[in-house]
Amino acid sequence: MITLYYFAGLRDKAGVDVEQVQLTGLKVRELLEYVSNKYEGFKGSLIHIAVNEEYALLDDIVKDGDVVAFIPPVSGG
Amino acid sequence: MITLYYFAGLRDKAGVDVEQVQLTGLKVRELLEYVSNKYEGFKGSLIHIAVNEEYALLDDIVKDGDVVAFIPPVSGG
Amino acid sequence: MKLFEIVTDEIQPEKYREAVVHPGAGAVTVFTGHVREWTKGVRTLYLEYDAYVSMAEKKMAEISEEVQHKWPETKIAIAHRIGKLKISDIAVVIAVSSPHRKHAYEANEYAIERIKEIVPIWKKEIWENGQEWKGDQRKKPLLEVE
Amino acid sequence: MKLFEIVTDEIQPEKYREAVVHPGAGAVTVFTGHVREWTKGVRTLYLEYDAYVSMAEKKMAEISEEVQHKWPETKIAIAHRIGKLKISDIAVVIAVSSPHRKHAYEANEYAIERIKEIVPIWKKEIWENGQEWKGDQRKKPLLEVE
Repeated sequence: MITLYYFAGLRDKAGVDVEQVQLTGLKVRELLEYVSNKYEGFKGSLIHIAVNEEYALLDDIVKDGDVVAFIPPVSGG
Repeated sequence: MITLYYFAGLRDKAGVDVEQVQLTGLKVRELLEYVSNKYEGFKGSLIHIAVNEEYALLDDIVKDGDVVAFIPPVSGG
Repeated sequence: MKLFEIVTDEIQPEKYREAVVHPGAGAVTVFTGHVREWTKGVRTLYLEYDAYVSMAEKKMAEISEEVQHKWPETKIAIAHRIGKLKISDIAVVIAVSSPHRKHAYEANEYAIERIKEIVPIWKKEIWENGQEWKGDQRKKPLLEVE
Repeated sequence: MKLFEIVTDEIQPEKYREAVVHPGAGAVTVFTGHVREWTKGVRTLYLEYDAYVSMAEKKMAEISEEVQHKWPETKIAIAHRIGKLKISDIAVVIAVSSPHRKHAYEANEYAIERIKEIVPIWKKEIWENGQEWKGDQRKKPLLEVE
């Protein structure tokens, strides 16, 4: 089980801010493909992925219990 | 009649903070010589002169009613 | 108080300045970022900020570590407000103390640049005729889904 | 309030920040210069500042004009405290607002440099075993009496 968070514009597109899914052992790249197929508007978006509050690489593996956040370009300040 | 102001270390050396003297038509340079002869410790000091709250040049003329300030190197901030 | 925090109430800059003052600090710079009414000819009514709060606070603490590595004698505090902000409200405050002023300016400017790069906070601009989540599309190491 | 002033009471930085905030200001930098306990290994007990008050306020207003000439969209307020100041007390505050942050940093740093050059204010350092009026002996256009 992993937890997925969506923020800002991606939350609007997903229609949810958090969900839990039964997917582990996937690469970040595969998880991104999964949510991009699931939710309209993710394709073509610029997205960062954070795993357990750290920016992740596309080839990182997501383990059971991980918290994954989908992060559009930040605009704080 | 002109008014002379002394500040910081120059005030300590002059022993006064303000005085009025009957000297007009002098150049700033001459006025500086006058006070340097009058007060011990002025010679060898770095001094700015302000006339009516503006930094003056050595050849500027001091007129009746002017306010002249003897200004050691500033150290605000 | 937390030196790196996401807040929902009005930001009081003095609190952060006081948090970084110490007997060795000769200079303090406090930067505040405010909601501006006009941006490129478009009038903003108000802003809404969202954040990934726990990660944002962690990233702000990381920026502090970067700053202290580059300018070892500085001390820094950062807060960012989220929720609905009106014109002139403070969105972000950065306080940096240093023995000497040059580093206080440099470190502060560095911190705001880094906040805009790596801290997961988002701004939505609300105008008279619409709204939009802002985000610098030119920035690099994002993934693009094809 | 006066935007350029010599004061004798404790400086409240917020007052100056608020004086420069306006709907077009997206960034404000507030610099405060504090009394530092140690300078080059010598422990300061307290400081005393003196000023040629009327001329000092005039020179601070001139610095504002210089700043607005160089960075036309900025707004600036400056105060310097005189009298006896203890460790960590604020001696000077400079608040600069600007539509964009870069100018707010640059203009603020420019202002403190100019204050240290042209504003008739003097600092006396009081240590455990003595005291001295400070003044940068290296600075240029002073007259030297021979």
